[in-house]
Amino acid sequence: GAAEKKTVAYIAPSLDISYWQWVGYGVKKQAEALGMDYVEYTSENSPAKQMDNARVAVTKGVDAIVIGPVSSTSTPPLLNYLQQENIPVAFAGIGPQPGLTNFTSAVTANNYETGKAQGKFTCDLAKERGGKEVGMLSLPQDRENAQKYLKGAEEAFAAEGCTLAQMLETRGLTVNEAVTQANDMLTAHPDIKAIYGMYDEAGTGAAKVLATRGLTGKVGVTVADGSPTTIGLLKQGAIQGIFFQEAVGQGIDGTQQVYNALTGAPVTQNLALVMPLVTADKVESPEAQKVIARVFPPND
Amino acid sequence: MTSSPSPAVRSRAPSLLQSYRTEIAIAAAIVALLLAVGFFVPSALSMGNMRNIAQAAAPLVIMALGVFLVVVTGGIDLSVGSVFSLTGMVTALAMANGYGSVSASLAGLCVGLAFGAINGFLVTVVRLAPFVVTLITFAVAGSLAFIVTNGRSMPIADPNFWLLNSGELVPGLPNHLLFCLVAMVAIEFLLRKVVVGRWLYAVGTSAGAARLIGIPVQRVKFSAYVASGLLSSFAGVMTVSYILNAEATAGSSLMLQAIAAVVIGGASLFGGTGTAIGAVLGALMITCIQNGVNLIGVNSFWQGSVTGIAILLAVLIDRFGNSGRA
Amino acid sequence: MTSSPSPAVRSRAPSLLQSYRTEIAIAAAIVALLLAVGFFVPSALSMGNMRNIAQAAAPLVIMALGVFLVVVTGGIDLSVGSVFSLTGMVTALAMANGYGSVSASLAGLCVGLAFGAINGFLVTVVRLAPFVVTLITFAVAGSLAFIVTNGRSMPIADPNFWLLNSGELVPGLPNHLLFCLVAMVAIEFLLRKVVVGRWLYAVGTSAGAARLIGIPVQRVKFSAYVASGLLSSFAGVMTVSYILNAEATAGSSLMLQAIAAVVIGGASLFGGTGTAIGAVLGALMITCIQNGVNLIGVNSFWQGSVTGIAILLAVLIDRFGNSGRA
Amino acid sequence: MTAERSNASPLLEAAGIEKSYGATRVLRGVNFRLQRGEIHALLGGNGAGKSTLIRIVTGLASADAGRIALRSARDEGKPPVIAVVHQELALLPELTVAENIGIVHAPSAFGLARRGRGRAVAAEALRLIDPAMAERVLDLPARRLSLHEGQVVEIARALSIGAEILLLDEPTANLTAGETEKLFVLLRRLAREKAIGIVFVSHRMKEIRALCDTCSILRDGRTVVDAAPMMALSDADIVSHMGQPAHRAADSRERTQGAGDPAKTLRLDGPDDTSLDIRPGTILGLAGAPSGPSALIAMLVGARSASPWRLSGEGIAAPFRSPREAIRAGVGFVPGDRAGKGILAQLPILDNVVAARRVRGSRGLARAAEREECAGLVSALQLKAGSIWDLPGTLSGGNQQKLLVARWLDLPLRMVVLEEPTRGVDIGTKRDIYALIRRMADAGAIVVWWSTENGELLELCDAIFAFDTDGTPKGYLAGERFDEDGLAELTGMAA
Ligand SMILES: Nc1ncnc2c1ncn2[C@@H]1O[C@H](COP(=O)(O)OP(=O)(O)OP(=O)(O)O)[C@@H](O)[C@H]1O
Ligand SMILES: Nc1ncnc2c1ncn2[C@@H]1O[C@H](COP(=O)(O)OP(=O)(O)OP(=O)(O)O)[C@@H](O)[C@H]1O
Ligand SMILES: [Mg+2]
Ligand SMILES: [Mg+2]
Repeated sequence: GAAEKKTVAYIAPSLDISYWQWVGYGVKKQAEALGMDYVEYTSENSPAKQMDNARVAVTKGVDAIVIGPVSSTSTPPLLNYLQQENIPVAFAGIGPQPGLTNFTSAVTANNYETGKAQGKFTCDLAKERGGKEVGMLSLPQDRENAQKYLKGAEEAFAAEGCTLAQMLETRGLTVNEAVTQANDMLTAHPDIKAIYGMYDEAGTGAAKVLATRGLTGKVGVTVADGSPTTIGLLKQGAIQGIFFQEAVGQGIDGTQQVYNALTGAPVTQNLALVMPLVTADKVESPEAQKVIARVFPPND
Repeated sequence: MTSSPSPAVRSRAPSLLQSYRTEIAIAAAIVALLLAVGFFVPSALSMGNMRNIAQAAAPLVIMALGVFLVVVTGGIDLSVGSVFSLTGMVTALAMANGYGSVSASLAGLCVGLAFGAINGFLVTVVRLAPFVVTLITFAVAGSLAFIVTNGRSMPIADPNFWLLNSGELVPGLPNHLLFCLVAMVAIEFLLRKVVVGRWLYAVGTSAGAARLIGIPVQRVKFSAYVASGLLSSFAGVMTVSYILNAEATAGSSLMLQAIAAVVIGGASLFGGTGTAIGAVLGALMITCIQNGVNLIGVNSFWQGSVTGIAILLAVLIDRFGNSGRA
Repeated sequence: MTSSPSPAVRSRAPSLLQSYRTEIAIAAAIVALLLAVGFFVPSALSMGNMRNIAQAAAPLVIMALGVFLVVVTGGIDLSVGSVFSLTGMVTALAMANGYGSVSASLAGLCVGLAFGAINGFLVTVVRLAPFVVTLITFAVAGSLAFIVTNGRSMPIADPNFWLLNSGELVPGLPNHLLFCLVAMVAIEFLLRKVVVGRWLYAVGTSAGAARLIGIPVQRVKFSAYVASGLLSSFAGVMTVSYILNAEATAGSSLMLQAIAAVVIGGASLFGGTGTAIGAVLGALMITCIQNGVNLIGVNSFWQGSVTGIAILLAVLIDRFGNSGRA
Repeated sequence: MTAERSNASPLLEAAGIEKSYGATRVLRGVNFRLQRGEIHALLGGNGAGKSTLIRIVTGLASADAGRIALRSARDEGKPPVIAVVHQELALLPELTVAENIGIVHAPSAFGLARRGRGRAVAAEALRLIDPAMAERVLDLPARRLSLHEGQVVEIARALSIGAEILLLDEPTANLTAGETEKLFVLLRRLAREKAIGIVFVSHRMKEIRALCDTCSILRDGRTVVDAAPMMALSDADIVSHMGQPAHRAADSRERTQGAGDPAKTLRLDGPDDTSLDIRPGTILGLAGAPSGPSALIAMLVGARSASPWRLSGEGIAAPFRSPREAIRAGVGFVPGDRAGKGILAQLPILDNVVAARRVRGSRGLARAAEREECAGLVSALQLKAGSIWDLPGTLSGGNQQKLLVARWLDLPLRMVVLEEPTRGVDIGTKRDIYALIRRMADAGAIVVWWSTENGELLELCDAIFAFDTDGTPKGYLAGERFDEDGLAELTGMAA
């Protein structure tokens, strides 16, 4: 009956990355707010596992799904299956394959535009510091968001007259790896004046290396996503700017959209969230705090 | 020949119950697990969920069989997950370039053939340690999976390709199940009834003694690596036919799972022991644990712990339910 | 034993060159690699880069030494990466809860002690296969690393904690290097000159024979697992002291790397062979390859292939530069 | 003297020992007593339970029932130190010989491994048996030792401990006559001067007579003779107590130069212009210390292709590059190192026995008929096992040896190469194996048979090729020139 409690499932591509945990937090919070139950699955970056998770969710009788897919191209059979089972799906973080329409909503960040904005900001930092070489610590380039960030950033560098001296990727997305990468990058290219960090751990690692080398502030660091650690570094001046991605917000909005679909309320199929830049001087401002509340869970 | 009558040595084959004690213990553990999950989530015992498990287990089963063939000879194959991914990419790429699904699948299988042969060559001719050799091909195949499409994942357009996985050559039996059954039965038959199969065990139990009785040790080992490569490629093709999408990271968690399946199934990494059925059951057990964890809705942070404890319980059932091996 | 006075025994200890042939070959391969990278990127040979390599290699070196102790007995330890991560989390969490850096570090080391003891117990008392046991603890410790802080990464506030890694107890020698040197020398000494060290080899080369001549096989194995747990914990503490931040996934790539280091360093996974110095060189080689790949700026998709080929070349140098083992 | 000893409390006393493995009752009430200063023969057929008893005494296996009392005569209240030579070698393959011996002298787990001292102890102990070998092998890893050298090392290790009880489970099975003699001198001295109690297991009646004072006999897990003086028992008594068929004189057989087809004669060329033609049907004995024969055998069976020897003849073009080629050409091989190179420990008896037939016959399938084939072969050798599906590890040492011989029985072979095929085989079955060897020769195979027991070679061979202790070929004795002294002189060892 109508009183029966609905369940929303969150399928993450992998849950060992904090970003996807925070999306999950948003889904969970919003589900609670809407009176729904919450379950979560992880796909371990395997499209087969992702499909299995969808089927298990159906077996378990969930009513709606919020998914961060392994990749856009992995979505068609999944969407076909869920459509057949009549289950609303919202995407968070990564959208479905372009051209598909059989989904409820896609709540994503505009990675290309962010890449462009962050690229310009990074280049400006380099120029302020008397150089035009920039380095990049990237997400694995097999990810679509990484490819879009890079494309935007490269265009910005070209437009602003900076050169990308080196781009290095990490697989594990740990600070430790990023430290090694940043060390190696600065050894190979000592003229780099600003570092573009594509995710939090990259920025943290770069800041760490600069501190060790006594270069804090002399080489600029920008980072995308945002986390308590990078906000701390921002306040200390070890990082010059963060482009926040609203992980929690994506979970909240995605959940709201599937809830709307279940209750017959209107839905928005494409929600591309902007990623606002916050610098050290603005981090305590009310607007920034409002953004940050939609980035990661409060420390409770 | 002598006056004292010698007591006859029995030649009757041991009963299936005796030969497959470990396997029966694992099967019992799986059933116990399913019932336990079913207690919390009744739909776990539904036909639909059995289909889920079968679908999820199929590629792992095929790969575990391949890894088992190598492990029986005392080797190891770390490259299977990467070969699985690369096969998917090659197959999807071939189709994207206009090849039909049959020739694309064959191209995919060539990946396994090639990497199996390279592994076998480096182990048997160059005489490098299997761990090092397959670690190298693990890295190389994993990297090639990105290189071939420059990191892009590849959707598959051929509308009939899914039939390879989910069609029914035998009515009522989806193909992925059919393939698993055929592979298991064929390999178990090979290992028990075909001389080459007995040679695989002989090589694993003592390569030196095997050589002296005329067993072509290096050729036997080589074949095991090729078979393992081929089977992981087959699993790769089967999976893209299900997902209709190829991803460079698709197999990254499968290597450890396949080896774990083999070892949980009773094989020793020192070679010479285990059965194909055991490897299959090991793969099933891993899949069932994951399925159960998901159905019960275990918090994802806890999943590792719960999975670990479940495996521990399963091997303890085997260890103590099976006094003969104590 | 006999009355006849025994004439002096001619002591023909093999020269260092003979005892450490494999190690010398690996060292040569590392030097060749560095020079090759330096040819493209001169700064690869700078002091600064040597410091980078040392810093990056340190935790892997410590872990590889621990894994080596287990491998020498014929076992394997898959749990080291997870123990490394969990240790970091526990240490950081303890500090966040007001404990001093010393007691927090000790709490971290207790993680290794506990998991080492659990591994040892399950292997020696319950007699489960080392691969299965440490796969289970790998899963459990990895999951606990998320559970203890609910998945959050933990920054470390203590302003002096970095001294553990980068301070200089011996002037001019950063502590992480000091620890690596001390651990290597101590373990090599243990293995060559102390009775238990010889027992470790004895157990690995033939557990049956070792038992027959009265070596406490199970206790020796148990100690190896505990040592491995402790050393990975130590590596974990050392790393958080450098990074000043603990993450649940920090060690995820380290397990395979540590085992690879040991095997590249000349140890056999069947036990009984290898040296601590070899394991250290194996870890150095892996780090140098990664460093070289980064410095040259190899496209990340190609990194796996380049790394694989580099390892292959290194083991081929060992294999053919070292006719004695052929 | 005897009376005095039996009054003293024994060093070792076992009473009512029982032991079962699954359904197999291995020991069903064994009594055994060992006095100080005595050399006590522990006898019994293959599978009677001798090794099991020794494992129980040393605590490697636990008895299901019964009582064991150990009393030191040197130090009341403390158990005596026991040293054992197990039937299968217990060497640590990757450790050096010096370490293999030194390691049992380790002070404590965290003491320093004093290699210098360990090495000196090892050298001294080895010299007691074989001074020449001591220098050569001390720093070799044990895996590089021949079986024979390994056995010497094991014995040296046991002797070096300074134990009060010595348990020797077929220690002489891999030794040459010369070394055996040296060992015996040593054992007698230890028993006499240090009042050590020694348990000696062997299937060689001559040795037992030469060495032992007292004798206990096991039969199917029961003590049938309990500490009888050796003098009181005749050979025939012993054999009959063991439950073995009475000794039959070997059927007299004319020594021939081979009865088979002369066209199939094989020619053997070796160092120092040695060369001999061997007609099919010849039993060619190889006598002497192992180093000489092993090089020849390695070539014959394709185990090593670099060799000073060369085989030629119809159908044999080039040196065998692998054992597989040799087997394909019709050469069978029973290796001496049964644990290391013979047995496939994790495969059932069935696969072990039919392995060579599968290769010879290019069989594709493991057929059901193989079971009957296997059962027939193992019963022809009186092999004691529950079922052909048992693992070889559950067999007694002598039965494992029979399993290796069974591999080649009744196969049409051109040549069969045997390394000590009767090693550890009990007295009754030994004669059966002799008969089988003859049967192989009569069927037209050339039998090349290396043995350290010159006696059995003299009895059975058509010709004997002797090597001295350095491994150099020393000469060829055709049938008419057979005599023990001549052979002893050639091989440089007492018969
Ligand atoms: N682990 C085991 N499992 C089953 N049976 C066993 C096991 N060990 C020994 N046996 C059986 O116990 C019996 C006695 O074996 P044991 O080795 O004591 O004989 P033995 O007197 O030393 O013979 P041999 O002269 O051949 O060395 C044999 O029949 C053997 O098959
Ligand atoms: N690996 C080895 N193989 C063979 N000989 C060795 C080896 N290592 C050391 N030796 C030799 O053994 C001798 C003694 O070595 P070591 O110093 O380790 O023994 P130690 O503890 O001094 O013993 P002790 O004081 O009782 O003589 C030296 O002459 C040394 O060259
Ligand atoms: Mg015996
Ligand atoms: Mg000294």
